[in-house]
Amino acid sequence: MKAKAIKNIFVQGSISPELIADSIRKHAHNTGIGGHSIFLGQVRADEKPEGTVSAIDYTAYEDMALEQAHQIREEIFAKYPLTCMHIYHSIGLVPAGELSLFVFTSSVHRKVAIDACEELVERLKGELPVWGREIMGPNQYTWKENR
Amino acid sequence: MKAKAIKNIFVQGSISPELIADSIRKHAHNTGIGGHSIFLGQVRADEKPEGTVSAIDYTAYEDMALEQAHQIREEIFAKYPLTCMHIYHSIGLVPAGELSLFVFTSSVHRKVAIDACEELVERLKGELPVWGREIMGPNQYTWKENR
Amino acid sequence: MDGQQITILAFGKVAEKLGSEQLKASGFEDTDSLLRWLHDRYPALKEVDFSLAVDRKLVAGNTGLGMMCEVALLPPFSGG
Amino acid sequence: MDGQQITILAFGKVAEKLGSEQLKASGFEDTDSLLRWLHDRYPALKEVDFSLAVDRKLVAGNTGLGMMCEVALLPPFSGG
Repeated sequence: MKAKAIKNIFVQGSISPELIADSIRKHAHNTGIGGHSIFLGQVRADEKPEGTVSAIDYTAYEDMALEQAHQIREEIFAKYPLTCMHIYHSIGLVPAGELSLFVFTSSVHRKVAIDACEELVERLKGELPVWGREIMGPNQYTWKENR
Repeated sequence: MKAKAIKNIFVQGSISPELIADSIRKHAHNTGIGGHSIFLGQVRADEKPEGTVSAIDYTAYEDMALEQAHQIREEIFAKYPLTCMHIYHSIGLVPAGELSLFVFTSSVHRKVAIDACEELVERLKGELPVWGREIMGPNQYTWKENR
Repeated sequence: MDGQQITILAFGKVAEKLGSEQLKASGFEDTDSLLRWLHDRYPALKEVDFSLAVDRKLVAGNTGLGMMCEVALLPPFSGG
Repeated sequence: MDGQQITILAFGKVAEKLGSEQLKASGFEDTDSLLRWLHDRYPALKEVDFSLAVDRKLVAGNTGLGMMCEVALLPPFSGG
């Protein structure tokens, strides 16, 4: 038995709308797909006591994060009859208003794609060893906390 | 009280990945958004007794569909604290593998965007007077039925 | 109902059965009487399932028709 | 545990408290003894909440350490 290769999920800096369009476009040849569900995480310019967030600087324990993402991917594929699944997460600096997470599921039927995407987003948020440092100014930052 | 203008939702032919990228890009200035949820409907090349579906030809009772979409939009906005909501549906011919529906919700928090998008898709599928004719060949077609 | 103008719109499979997407009619007080007339004139209508909208609102059960109105015959929706 | 090589990786807030993202250590049979040593040497660690991973797997409770291993100190995740 050959183990599946571990895919990279990390993108340096923000995720561009072009990457998303390209990813969507690549699925046109797969004419068995009936529905795609996409989640995008965008960096908010939150007001904090230390100032307004201008960017988030993401760091990760990359080796572990890729192993975790691989494990989550396998479990979601086992649970839902998906045609495709794609995960992209930013590493490094992402300015407010730009995208840091892109999760994409496709299936014959819409409900499967939608349910799998939602579960995938929740699991990635909870289980990937990734940390966001919210930058307010040259020497001002706080460590982001997921709710 | 001024009633909100009714927005057009119809796009001639298939919805392009570029339109989706542009729509995403336009939200970068809205730095209060934390999550976007997107659903895309893609035309399947289903195998039918009459042949393989090569395209769907969509027709609509446009005036009623726009009023319905407006009503649904208002109700979803009243129920969920959304920042933005966009709906695009194809009219006319959409080849298999191309996109016929694009639903896009944005909110401060991911859960709201995801839940609203899912409900919006279900309502649009059930309540818009739109019909798909599945084309198999020059003189072969069947009327699509939503499950 | 002198001078009444009913525009009947048909879509999808219903338009096929009717052989037309638009008809004009007058002299009908309500949707039940209009439907009886349509069924008499277009027996193929029996073969299709459809709902009715009056002035772009779905109606359930018999519904009164005004002097100027738009009645639509809507087969099951299949958008998306 | 002669010749043991433990690589300790620290991330986020924990790396800040430690003043370092990577340390080497040896001579620890399990995570409890390693943690006692870390807390003695870096008292500021008490101020942060973190989990442990051994060889890229989260561990709960005391866990044995092999001859070559990677122990990571992970503050609460905040990706996405």
